Amino acid sequence: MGNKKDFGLYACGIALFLIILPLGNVLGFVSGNTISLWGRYFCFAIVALGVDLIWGYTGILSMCQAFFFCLGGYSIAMHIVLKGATASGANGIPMPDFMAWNQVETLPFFWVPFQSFGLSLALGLLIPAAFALVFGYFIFRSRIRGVYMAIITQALALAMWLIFLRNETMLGGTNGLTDFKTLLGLSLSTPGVKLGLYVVSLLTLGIAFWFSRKLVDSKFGKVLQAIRDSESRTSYTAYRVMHYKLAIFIVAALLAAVAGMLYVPQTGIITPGRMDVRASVEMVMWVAIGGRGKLKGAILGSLIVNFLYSICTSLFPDSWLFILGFLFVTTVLYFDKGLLGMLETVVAKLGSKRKPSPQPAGHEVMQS
Amino acid sequence: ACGGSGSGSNQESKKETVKVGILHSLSGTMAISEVSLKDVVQMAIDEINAKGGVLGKQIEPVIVDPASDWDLFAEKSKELLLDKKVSAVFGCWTSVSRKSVLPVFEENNGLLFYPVQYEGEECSTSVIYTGATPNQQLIPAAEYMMSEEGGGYKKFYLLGTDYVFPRTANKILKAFLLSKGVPKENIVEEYTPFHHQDYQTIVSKVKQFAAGGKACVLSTINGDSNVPFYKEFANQGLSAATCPIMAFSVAEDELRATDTEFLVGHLAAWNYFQSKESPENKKFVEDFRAFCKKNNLPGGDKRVTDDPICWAYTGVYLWAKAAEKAGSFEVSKVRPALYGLEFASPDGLVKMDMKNHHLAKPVMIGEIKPDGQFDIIWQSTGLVNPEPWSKLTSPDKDCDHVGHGGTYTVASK
Amino acid sequence: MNCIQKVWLVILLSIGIGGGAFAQQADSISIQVAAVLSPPNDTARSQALRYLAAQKDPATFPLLAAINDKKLYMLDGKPVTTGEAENSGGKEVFTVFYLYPQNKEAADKLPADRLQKVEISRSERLILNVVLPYLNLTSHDPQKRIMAYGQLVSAQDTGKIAILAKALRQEADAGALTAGKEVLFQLKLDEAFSEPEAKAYIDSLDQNWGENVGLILKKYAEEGNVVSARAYAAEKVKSLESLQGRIEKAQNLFSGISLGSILILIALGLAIVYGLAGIINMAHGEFLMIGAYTTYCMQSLVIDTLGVNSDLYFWVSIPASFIVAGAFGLVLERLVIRHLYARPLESLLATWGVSLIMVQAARSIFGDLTAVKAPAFLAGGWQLMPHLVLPYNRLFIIGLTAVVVSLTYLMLYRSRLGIRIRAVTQNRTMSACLGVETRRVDAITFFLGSGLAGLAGCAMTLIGNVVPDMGQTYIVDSFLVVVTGGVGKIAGAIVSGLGIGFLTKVLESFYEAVYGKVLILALIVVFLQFKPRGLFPDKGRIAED
Amino acid sequence: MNAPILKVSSLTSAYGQSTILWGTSLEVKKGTVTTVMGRNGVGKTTLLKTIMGIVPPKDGTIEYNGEAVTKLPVFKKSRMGIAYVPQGREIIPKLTVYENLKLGLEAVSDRKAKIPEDEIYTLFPILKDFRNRLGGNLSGGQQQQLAIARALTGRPSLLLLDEPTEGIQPSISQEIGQILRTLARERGISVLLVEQKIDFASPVTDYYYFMSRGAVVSEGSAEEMSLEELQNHISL
Amino acid sequence: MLLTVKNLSVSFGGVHALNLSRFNLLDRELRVIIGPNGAGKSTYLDILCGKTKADTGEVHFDGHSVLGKSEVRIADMGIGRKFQKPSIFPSLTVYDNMLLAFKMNKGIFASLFFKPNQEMDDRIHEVALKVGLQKSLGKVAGELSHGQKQWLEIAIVVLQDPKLMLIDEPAAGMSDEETEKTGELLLQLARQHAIIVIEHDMKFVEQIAQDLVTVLVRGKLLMEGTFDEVRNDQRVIDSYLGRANVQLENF
Ligand SMILES: Nc1ncnc2c1ncn2[C@@H]1O[C@H](COP(=O)(O)OP(=O)(O)OP(=O)(O)O)[C@@H](O)[C@H]1O
Ligand SMILES: Nc1ncnc2c1ncn2[C@@H]1O[C@H](COP(=O)(O)OP(=O)(O)OP(=O)(O)O)[C@@H](O)[C@H]1O
Ligand SMILES: NC(N)=O
Ligand SMILES: [Mg+2]
Ligand SMILES: [Mg+2]
Repeated sequence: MGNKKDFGLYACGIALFLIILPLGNVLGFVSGNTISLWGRYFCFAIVALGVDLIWGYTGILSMCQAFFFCLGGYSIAMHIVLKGATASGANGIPMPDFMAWNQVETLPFFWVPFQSFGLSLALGLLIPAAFALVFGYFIFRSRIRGVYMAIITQALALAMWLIFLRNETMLGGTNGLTDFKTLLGLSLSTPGVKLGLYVVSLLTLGIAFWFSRKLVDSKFGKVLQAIRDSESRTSYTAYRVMHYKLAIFIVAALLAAVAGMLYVPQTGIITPGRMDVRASVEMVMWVAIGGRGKLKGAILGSLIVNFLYSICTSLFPDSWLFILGFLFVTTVLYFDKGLLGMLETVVAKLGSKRKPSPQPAGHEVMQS
Repeated sequence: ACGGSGSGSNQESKKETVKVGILHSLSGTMAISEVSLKDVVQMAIDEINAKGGVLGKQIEPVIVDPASDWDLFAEKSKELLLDKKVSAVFGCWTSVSRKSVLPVFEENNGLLFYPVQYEGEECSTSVIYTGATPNQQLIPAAEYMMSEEGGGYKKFYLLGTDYVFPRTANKILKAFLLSKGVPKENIVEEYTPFHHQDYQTIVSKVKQFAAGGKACVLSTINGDSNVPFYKEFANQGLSAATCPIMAFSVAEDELRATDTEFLVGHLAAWNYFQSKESPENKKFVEDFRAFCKKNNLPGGDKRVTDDPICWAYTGVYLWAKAAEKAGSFEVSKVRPALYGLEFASPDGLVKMDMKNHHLAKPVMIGEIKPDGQFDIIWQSTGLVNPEPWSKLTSPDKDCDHVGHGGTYTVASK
Repeated sequence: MNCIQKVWLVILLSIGIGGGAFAQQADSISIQVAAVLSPPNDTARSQALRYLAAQKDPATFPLLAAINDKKLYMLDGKPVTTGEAENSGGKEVFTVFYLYPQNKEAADKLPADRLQKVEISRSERLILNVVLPYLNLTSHDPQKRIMAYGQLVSAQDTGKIAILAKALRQEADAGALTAGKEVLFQLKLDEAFSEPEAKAYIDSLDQNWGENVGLILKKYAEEGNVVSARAYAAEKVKSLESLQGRIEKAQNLFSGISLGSILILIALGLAIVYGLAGIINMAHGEFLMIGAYTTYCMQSLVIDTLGVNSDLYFWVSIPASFIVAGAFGLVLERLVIRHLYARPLESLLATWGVSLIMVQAARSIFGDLTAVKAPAFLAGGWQLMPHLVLPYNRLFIIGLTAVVVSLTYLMLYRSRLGIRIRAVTQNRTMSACLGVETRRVDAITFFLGSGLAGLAGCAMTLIGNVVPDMGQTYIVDSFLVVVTGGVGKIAGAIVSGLGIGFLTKVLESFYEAVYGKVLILALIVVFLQFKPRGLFPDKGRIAED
Repeated sequence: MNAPILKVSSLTSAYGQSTILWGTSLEVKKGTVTTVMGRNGVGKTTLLKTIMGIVPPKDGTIEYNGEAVTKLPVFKKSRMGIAYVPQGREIIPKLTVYENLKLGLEAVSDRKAKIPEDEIYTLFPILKDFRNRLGGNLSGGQQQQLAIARALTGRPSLLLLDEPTEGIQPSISQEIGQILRTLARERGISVLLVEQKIDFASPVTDYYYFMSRGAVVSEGSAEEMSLEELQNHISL
Repeated sequence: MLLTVKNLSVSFGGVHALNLSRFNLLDRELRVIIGPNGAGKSTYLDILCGKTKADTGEVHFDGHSVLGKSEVRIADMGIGRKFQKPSIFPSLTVYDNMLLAFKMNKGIFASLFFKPNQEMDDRIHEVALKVGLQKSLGKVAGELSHGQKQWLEIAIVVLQDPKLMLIDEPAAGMSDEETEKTGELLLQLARQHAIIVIEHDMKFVEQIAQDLVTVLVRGKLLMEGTFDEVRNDQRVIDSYLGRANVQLENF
């Protein structure tokens, strides 16, 4: 790995996102909306890191990351909504408006802990982690893998989505939760808070990246790749595959949950639409487009795809699907290592005058 | 296929423009209904521009696609208000999408013209509701079904898509039916998710329910679930004769290319039907066809108008008239100028309420004909005033932006 | 001779007397009819209408109904009304019905300009309010007649039984006859005052087995006039209910099979492309959509362009949707998939992109809504027994599925082509080394898989929408079917398709649709716990990674 | 003089960037067994793959029966009569033994051709008993037998064998040796054998090539080679 | 006794693949199993390492029952396996393949905080040299030739340092010289480990069979004896070695 090249990439990223954009915002030539948008893309990038860890490195195609994302998101959203609640329940605890409309008399028990910010934060991490632990335990214990894994997680996401859609679950149904006012006493609509959330998201992304980097560079990361290559060989070499899978599943769920928590106050709404089957598939797409099995690729992919999604739905409202579709197809056909791979190829080509690259690119031709 | 057709007729491009946003899903589940609204808003803008624009400025539409994704609705509305700095936004169909953009509009002092019938219980400063409130659609329809003329139905199956509008609508309907002495066991409520396709089980439940006779369905099914629902209804041998469906979200546009054979005789309640006979309406329908044909929109001159299309169109004119009246595009000036504003819509003269951001308009009930049009079988006498807070479920609340700044609690007697 | 026939005879005899009464008035009625059609003076029409309304002669009902519907016309001096409009040679023509003295359909269909409209004022129409409940008794539409019979129950008119009976004598439609008889028996039962009489009517109601019989008898069991017959009614109610329960079970079973066969039909193509070729084709649903749009295009082509108004289009659509969707699949394979056989995961991405493009393309070309007319031969259902109707379209889908599954099975497991397909998908290079032209086999495989999806799309037009993103609706479900069946296992797909379809329906009848679905998903998760490789897993060494 | 059925001239081939064969040349004469020997990783398998067309040659030519077949797609070569028994067997795992054999018929242009069952089952009786078992479930040696049988089903005129006796029990491996001799001497089928075991190679071979690092370093006919010489060549 | 097996049987869809009445192995014994193709040799090793579940029988290793345990548990107990068809980590480098195999604490946290040390590195290089992969340490394992993969897999098992090594056809695809080298390596390993080797190459078997040779035929134990006993047994010659034992004559 060319460390110099990496350094350049990091430097560009930091300069652009940590200095130019925030400064531009403070000086007024970058709108608050742009800041919020990028803040949200960073959240997506955090999820993408998780997806890359579990799919790119471990080879487990999990199609329920969006669900974990929403678990995190909902817990913060519930807290914010409770803080902004005007109606009041029979037991005197404030109650979100939508419950009042639905003739709910008292705040449901599972809403109660979300009055406290600390508890919300804790639950926002604990619930997804517990979910991943229990669900993962059963899946991995019975050695479900490959497509079976993909479909079973998709089934989970689908079932959860259906449940969240229901009004009876007291989570706002299809509408989800919206109308957020304050977080920790700070008004979410002020530019300062928006910028703050942006910076927090960026820093969290940085930390998540650093953490993931450490993870995959450690022997733990190699075991993950070994599992991807040959699960049985990994077992025969005395690694408890299930523990590793479970651990990385939980890590990925936590990353998704953290991202969800940061996403919600910046977006102002969370609905079950964020966790439907499409949402999870799209998360996998980001990683694949950016370059599977490379952490930078995951970040790059999620930022670029979401950025394109935003601008295309505005610039080409009638044809953005064509554009995005063609992007996907061509990336896959011509840049088989994702955008990052493409970038590296270009860089390598430019630098090849100095030293020829000995990297073999072939793959197993015969395989049974 | 039709990008930029709105500005196509903008001859003097140098002229100053005023931007408005169009926020309708052009893809995803709701595109089926919302694309036509985008089209008609563009048509209204073209018409106004051709007549010289508003306050001497040409209107420049900014079209975005929120893709039936509620988060994206919020994001796009932010973009329209903050980055594009539009003076007004015409958009949304489902109440979910409206609720998701509501905080954005309120926070950033935007103005949203919302053209679809909805469940009420809302009274936002930032929204002009040109669609019907429950008392302008739901209640008259239920009343009609119970009347001798309407068939004297005694059992009601409330079937809807699972989201705010149907939930709230059914809450109100239930309250109304109970107040009219319909026993509890004669009312059934059921919901299906968006995009639900398989109605076998539900229809057989309806069939059992209807076995006693004198039963009807009040449907708030939205979007593309309707066709399979009606198809299954006919398949299992139910018909308008044995158990009619009164729909609140099925209009001509949804029936446009549908095989209407199995829909004939079922009912819908709206404030406008394309079949309304009046010269203004005739012109409106023809204009819309011509517009779609000219711009090569799918369907071309086979396109039809319907209630939301009519009110989306009306919304643009209301905004333009109010801006002229206020002499400004500023939201704080346009908003009060809207109060009491009258407009000769394709549906006849309609009038903005003096204080609650809604529109007074006629109510009609139509029977589906084989050609996908409606036979108007009942019509209210005169305009019905909007009641955003239903008297049945929220007797203590009312909406007044002049005297109370929005929703307020009525002093109880 | 059973009870129902006895009662029927009695009633018909009694009608003979009533009928005679009508006959005496026939002359004066035709005079009044003439007065309505061409009134000598301003008040004459009102008077005539008032007279006719008072007489309540069923023979005049068609005429009066036409007046009420504002659809009374004159054709060569005879009163007529119009039925359905129809397009013939670019011109709109109507079915025409003569109204009086006889109610019958005219031989020719005529354009509107051949008819003269008879304008009748609103106030004149309001005179007919008293006979309103009866007017539809003679409608051409059996549905309207059924409605009319139903409305008679609550009509406050002593003469209604006679009128009803007279109308029923002409009733030709079986469903309407049942509905009408039910009303008749109900009214008679209400009038009955002796126990044997009441019981006879209860029997008649029971045997006639109309829609509302349960309710009627239940009510009678509680508050019937003849107290001693109440218990008898209650008994009948009980046996009816248990019968109803069984019918419901049968209906559920059928629904399950029918949903299952739809899932199988979709999953079959998926199983071939995914299970055999290893390509995760996210655009599979879009081939379904192509099949549906092909059917739509065929309909437009055959009916609108060629002007052949028959079910022909549907028969053409079946092969056409297979071929068109297959051809698109072929193009996709040539352009995209071919480069991805060594990288199946990437195929997921590329086909996702393709699916976006295809959905948007459909939207741009067709707009958001189109629908296919159900062919006439599939309208209605097979009445297995009263109250148990199996819709023809569902039966057709079940049949189609059975045929397609068998053919696919034979092709895959009993032919050289099948061996080639399976060999290539398992080991492309080695197959080539053995002389298999892999490119062609790949193309054929994709053609078949996509074509099957197209066929499913054609079938789907019978029950659902034709919208650009229709493919997404069933795709997750059919993935579930493929996976629970065991990837690449046709038998697995069949069993799991039927299983999932059936369970869905059973659970839906206990819970709301959504919870039924959630339960199904939960069951699948649990199922995979025990069978992590599906229903029919590969056994032994080949199962290893 | 016996014309070569296969003539490979200065063949170069590579996996992506890394070149494995550096201008290899060799000949197989009709009705002879030609053996290629060499240590692990010198490129023997790559040579066969390149001849077959699985790995596209970067340079050099391949002639078969006097025709240039360098650029021909794999399946065409197979249909011209070149059969390949790869290292690692490459049985189609989810086809039955019989179906695997049937697949061998793909190389025969006569569509009505049948599997020469008698012949094959006398050579490998186990395949008859296991006709309906899935190929992937066979034991390693059984799979190797199947792979050879499958190649013979296609009635080839040139057999490319990559370590055919790997994992096969001694008695059968002897028989395979005899079969190869019979095929070459009596039926005129030519064989290009890649083998590392001298015991197996020496009784059947007519001509040797020795490879090292992707190139032929020496060659010679069987008569000229003593056992010691052979061993010396290989350990080069 | 390190390993004792009683009445072990397994069948696949009605076919008895293995029906082993008894099998005992001492600590540090090198046992060769031979037998015709399909005799059940690989299946036997599959059961020992937990890959295949036995239908009935008893297997005790180092005092613990093996049957019913998962692959990891068995690996933990000290059984290492080399398969007939090479099984390695194709996308990792040869070095990483070896590093992962290295005997150490293999728990999650141990892996997370693992720091490579010189000792390990030396040992890996030492083994690499033995298996002739010293030049390929940086290569991605998937790109090795068939024979090299075999070597790598042997290296993996060696570094795992198990009490019992199960080695399935190590000489397949190797030249005579390399086969001999393998034999030497196995003999050397046998000083510290118990080893079960399956092989068809009789020259190789002769080289390494210092102790007993077990012959399996159609899943059953045919005989157990020294190499000479086995090679001269008529049943073995009939069912396995063939009429003229060319391999041995040439030797
Ligand atoms: N798919 C591949 N990608 C890159 N390099 C490869 C690939 N396959 C083989 N190689 C390399 O090519 C060289 C030759 O491999 P090949 O398989 O031809 O050797 P071989 O002579 O058949 O060896 P063996 O006797 O072990 O089978 C080896 O160094 C190997 O590492
Ligand atoms: N899943 C299965 N289904 C059917 N038969 C099987 C299955 N697995 C193994 N067998 C059979 O069991 C027998 C034992 O196989 P095994 O692989 O143990 O043989 P082996 O002694 O290792 O042979 P070789 O020397 O050829 O490697 C073989 O006849 C094989 O065909
Ligand atoms: N307001 C509606 N129809 O959602
Ligand atoms: Mg080789
Ligand atoms: Mg074996």
